[in-house]
Amino acid sequence: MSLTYLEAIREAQYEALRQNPDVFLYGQDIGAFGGAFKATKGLAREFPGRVFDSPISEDAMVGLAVGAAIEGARPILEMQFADFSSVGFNQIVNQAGTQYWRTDVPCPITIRLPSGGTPGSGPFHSQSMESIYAHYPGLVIVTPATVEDAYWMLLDSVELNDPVMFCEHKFLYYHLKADSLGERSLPIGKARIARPGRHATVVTYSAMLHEALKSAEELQLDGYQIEVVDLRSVKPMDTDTILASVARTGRLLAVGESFPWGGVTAEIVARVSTEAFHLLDAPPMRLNSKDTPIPYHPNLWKSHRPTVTTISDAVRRLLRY
Amino acid sequence: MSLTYLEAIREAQYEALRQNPDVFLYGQDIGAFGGAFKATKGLAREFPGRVFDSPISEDAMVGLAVGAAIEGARPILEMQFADFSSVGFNQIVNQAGTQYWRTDVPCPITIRLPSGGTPGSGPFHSQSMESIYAHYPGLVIVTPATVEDAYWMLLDSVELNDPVMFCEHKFLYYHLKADSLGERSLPIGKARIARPGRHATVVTYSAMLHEALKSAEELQLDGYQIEVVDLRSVKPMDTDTILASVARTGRLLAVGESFPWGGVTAEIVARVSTEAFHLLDAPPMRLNSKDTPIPYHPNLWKSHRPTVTTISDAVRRLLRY
Amino acid sequence: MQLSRQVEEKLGSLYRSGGRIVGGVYLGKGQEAFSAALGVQLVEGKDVYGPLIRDQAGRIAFGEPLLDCFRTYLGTATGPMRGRDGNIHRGRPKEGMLAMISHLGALVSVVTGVLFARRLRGSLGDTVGATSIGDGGTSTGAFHEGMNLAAVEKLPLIVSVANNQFAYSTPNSRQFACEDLLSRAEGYGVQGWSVTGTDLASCLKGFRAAVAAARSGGGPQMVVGRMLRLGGHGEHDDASYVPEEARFSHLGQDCLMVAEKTLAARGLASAEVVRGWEQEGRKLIDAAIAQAGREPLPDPYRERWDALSTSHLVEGRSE
Amino acid sequence: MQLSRQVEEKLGSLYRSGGRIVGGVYLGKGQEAFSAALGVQLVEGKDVYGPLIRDQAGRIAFGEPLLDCFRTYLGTATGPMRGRDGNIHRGRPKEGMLAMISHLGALVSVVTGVLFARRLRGSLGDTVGATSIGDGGTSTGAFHEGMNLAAVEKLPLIVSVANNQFAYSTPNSRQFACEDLLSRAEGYGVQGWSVTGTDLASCLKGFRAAVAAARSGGGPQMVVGRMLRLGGHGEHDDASYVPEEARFSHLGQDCLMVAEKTLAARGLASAEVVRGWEQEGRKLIDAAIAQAGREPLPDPYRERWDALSTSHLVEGRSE
Ligand SMILES: Cc1ncc(C[n+]2csc(CCOP(=O)(O)OP(=O)(O)O)c2C)c(N)n1
Ligand SMILES: Cc1ncc(C[n+]2csc(CCOP(=O)(O)OP(=O)(O)O)c2C)c(N)n1
Ligand SMILES: [Mg+2]
Ligand SMILES: [Mg+2]
Repeated sequence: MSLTYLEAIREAQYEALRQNPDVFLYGQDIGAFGGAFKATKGLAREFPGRVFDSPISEDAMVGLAVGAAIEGARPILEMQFADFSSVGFNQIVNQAGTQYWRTDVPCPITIRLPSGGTPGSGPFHSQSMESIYAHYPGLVIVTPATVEDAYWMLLDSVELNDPVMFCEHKFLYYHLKADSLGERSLPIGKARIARPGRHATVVTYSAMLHEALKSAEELQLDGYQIEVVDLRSVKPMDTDTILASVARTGRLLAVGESFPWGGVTAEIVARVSTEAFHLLDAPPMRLNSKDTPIPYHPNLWKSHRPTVTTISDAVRRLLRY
Repeated sequence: MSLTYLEAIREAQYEALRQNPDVFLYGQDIGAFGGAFKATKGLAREFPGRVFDSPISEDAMVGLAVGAAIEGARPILEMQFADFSSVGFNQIVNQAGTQYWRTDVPCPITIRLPSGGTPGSGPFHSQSMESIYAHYPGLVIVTPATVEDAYWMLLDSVELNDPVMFCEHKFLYYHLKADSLGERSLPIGKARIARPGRHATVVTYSAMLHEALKSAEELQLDGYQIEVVDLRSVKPMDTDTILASVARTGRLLAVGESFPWGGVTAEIVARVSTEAFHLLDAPPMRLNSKDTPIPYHPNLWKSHRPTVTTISDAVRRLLRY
Repeated sequence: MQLSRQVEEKLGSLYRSGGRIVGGVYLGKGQEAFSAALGVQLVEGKDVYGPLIRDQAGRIAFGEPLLDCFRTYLGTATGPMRGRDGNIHRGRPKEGMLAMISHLGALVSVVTGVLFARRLRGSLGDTVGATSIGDGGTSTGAFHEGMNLAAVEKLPLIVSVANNQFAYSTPNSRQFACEDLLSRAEGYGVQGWSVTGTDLASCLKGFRAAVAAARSGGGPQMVVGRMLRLGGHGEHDDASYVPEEARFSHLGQDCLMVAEKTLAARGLASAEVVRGWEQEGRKLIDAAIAQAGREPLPDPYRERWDALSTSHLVEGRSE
Repeated sequence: MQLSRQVEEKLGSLYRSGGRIVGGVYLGKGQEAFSAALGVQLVEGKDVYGPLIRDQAGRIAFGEPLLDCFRTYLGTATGPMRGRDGNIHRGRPKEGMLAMISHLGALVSVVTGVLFARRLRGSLGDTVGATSIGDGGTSTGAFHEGMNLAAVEKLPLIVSVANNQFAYSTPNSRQFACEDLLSRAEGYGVQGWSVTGTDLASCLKGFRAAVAAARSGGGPQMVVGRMLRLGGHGEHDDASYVPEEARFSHLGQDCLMVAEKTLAARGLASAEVVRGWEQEGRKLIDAAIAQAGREPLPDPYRERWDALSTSHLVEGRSE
């Protein structure tokens, strides 16, 4: 059996629906059609009355999910693209994010955000919004980079009694495959050493993990052993695992696909610098996309986001220090 | 003549309307009523047909402003509270923020965001959203901390050919006074040394500047000279001025009132750590609000945000290092 | 509704005398008939209610204890919001009373969601959900999306639209261009009802019919009433922008006086009886304030500073 | 509209043959009559037009050169979007053609804003602004807020609502609960017009009247047409979810064939004449593709990576 990242997401939703009658799916075109990416393919048939086609109303979709969660249901929402969650932003950060804190009633909803860039998708079908949602209190931000994590972390998200923004990367949907889903392993909140090393640490997540791993392989040829940390969830961010890695290597590069101002890489660098300054043998570094909207033409897009090449360049600079 | 921060904002709008017939004001209750905070008091009378009461439609308000800007007008929007801009989020980041980059047509709009906490205002009338908007490309984020800056930077914002999020702090509205508006001084994009010192640098902005200045005075009694940098705009962020200060003091504390994950303080610490690691004699530090919504009761609110006390404590730890 | 008026007058005077009330005070004076008429149709412990800022009367009619009100306004740690959120935002979602956020329109879809989950779980029965909106709130995208979604899902939602002619200072003429907000009902495919907002009898009749229609599977109902806010937007506001004509028009009538007159005229309750109710109300109010006044305020050192229910995911917890 | 069909068939075949087209292809087949009927009422260089995803026909009718189209689909650096944004998003705001973002409904208020600024500056005259929305797009809060705002401001906005029965795969029944979207016009206080979306004559008549009403101070106009999308949502989609009945109903008629028949029947243009137009169209298309095909693609090293027009505020510029 071989499973793609996208299929894993579909399987996890199947499992969640099977295990718990309180789970339901709500989203645009996710019913008989199976979703814009087919992440819910067949589920409407297999679970009649539990998979719903939504009007194009992201604000109300989130509101509905919050109301349903208050009543004890566990909705999984699909945004057709992460970018469209911008019109549900208010309900996400102010309604879902504050519900438990204000009323003591948990708000177990999972919002799936098909995230990240792919060639030819342009400024409004390519965004990574994890940094936006992580800034607000009350939300858990999950960013799986592997097929196994896509599966298990989605199941974990649905079981969590808090709102989860599940940032699944579209670039991994079809390319990334695994032979099996393995065992339930690390819980949400724990990072993973994706590749051990000792000369430098690259902390990253989601699709950029694979660029970082390729870069580490490339650098291996030059005799460098690069440790790669996969954050898995950017909030909570597993500072302990990051610090332990930096303690081993003394060098840090944070890589993210999102916009450069603030966000995940700033948070990583800030945490390491404030909490483990003395562990650093060289100034920490960060790498993000450029500070413009995400370009539509692949020529531009390839230069807009970090790639194996720019990551390797950065690590080399880091090592030279 | 003595002028409050709020009056300076009113005066700047008066001047902008007077100087340029393309300027108009649009917002809820800003006409005859003069706005929830009276920031537009009298302007509807003084400039007939140029100050408009808006329906409660933040999304459409921003859309209207973008359309008007495309046509050559220079709208100033008032959000009744920064918090309500969350429902205009999409039009701000995706419509206004991308307009110039996509079409080569500038988008000169100024969105006034009455920001920040005041006692008894609670989770939805207290937010500071500068970090949210700064993350997205295409927006300028201005955060005045003084009466003079409130005035001159608002005028500068209206003259700028790009969308500006003008984050004015409600806590300063009535308390903060100046005898005169002075001369047009620093342009947007330049930080200011609000207080020179040599033992440590505190980088901050908006209302927190005043907490930091009080803390610096307190610490002066103990013989410490704390340099305080007022960012003035958080995007662009004047890295040069920050680094020059850290070069003098060797110690950095970044203070912001916003939520702790990501945001301005992470960006400050990340920039200093990556670009001037060797200047630091001690690990950099940051101080933010707590990671919950902003509490309504003053007892809780006072503990939620940084204060003179927590800033002084942090600086003392920084100095002890 | 009379108790509501008394409660609100107390809140207003506490606010003006300063010191004891935490946060702002937004009252429903002049809208009690409209608000209470909905509240009394709902069954506490069964139906769902998402009151808005001018629904003190609806809250009382629904069964919210006065103590919840005063505990919140006085900011005690014992109130339903525990000092975290204030006053008109209070609620007890698990008991069917939702806790609004400030963003207007946002509650419509949340009430819809509660009903949706009930239907999914087979526990809907003949329960209904209700919430309110003002003339200004109808201009929000959230209101539109919520109404439309409820209609598509054909859920038993009652939305009461209180057109009090102003949104803060903004008159209807700058808020919408249709003749009557009722005309929006058809566009959503929901049933619309028009009532005289200042007349309790008319309000009761309208809401009774609307709630009955919703209970019996008629889908969402929109009830529109017109009246005037008999006060400022909040107690800080003198409402000087409300023109005299409006005040002296039929919209400016005080629903409480109208109701009292009707009661007297129909021989249902004399002025004396009403004064008796008033005295009883005063006692209840005084008792609730006295009780709340003795209770502890929130303490930042005892506060659990976390926004997640999953404690081990709260960052910085161990520090 | 015929040229539009030919352009789109070319785009479809280029897409399917792979390689040359950058990004997705979303076509307006079956909606040409409705789209073009609006476009021809607008005066280029005077009116404002904010086309949506199925408005190739309207774009041509408005006067957009074919080169703009093919340059964008082929992603050249010479097109109006310079490789930064794609295909159906293209526009030239300074020439009165707005460049949509993907978020549905968001353009309504932008077109309104252009008109608002014109009135403010005294340059409105009898110009109008127009934009489109689909049945699905009417469910967005942005659409609602934009419509309502335009109505309050009483601006000459024409909104064409193309109810093609589906939003991607979602049928009307899961999108709204009213009988006819036209019924929303009254709720906004705008004038509503119903046309037969598959019949060019009906579309022309309706839009002519609506645009005239807007030009002469009648405020916003909403024109609703019903038809079927004669293809998938995008060229990647086979639209297998569209039931046979719909395809064979009057909604499934091809507006192009209907128009051709009418032209022939009325003796306005024989089949031969139409074939002649077709040939001419083919030439224009081939020329535009040939031209665009020779032009340079965007080069990341020559790209100015900045999102602000104020260069000195672009961060990292000096580095
Ligand atoms: C989205 C949003 N924008 C702005 C506000 C600020 N605000 C609070 S109440 C109010 C007026 C509400 O008017 P209306 O809906 O008519 O209700 P009323 O106060 O008349 O009962 C405004 C503008 C808000 N709460 N939410
Ligand atoms: C706010 C928002 N949510 C989701 C989408 C994704 N999306 C693009 S087109 C489309 C369907 C649009 O349907 P309709 O408005 O009926 O137009 P049609 O495609 O039928 O012409 C959807 C859901 C979007 N563009 N914007
Ligand atoms: Mg009102
Ligand atoms: Mg459609």
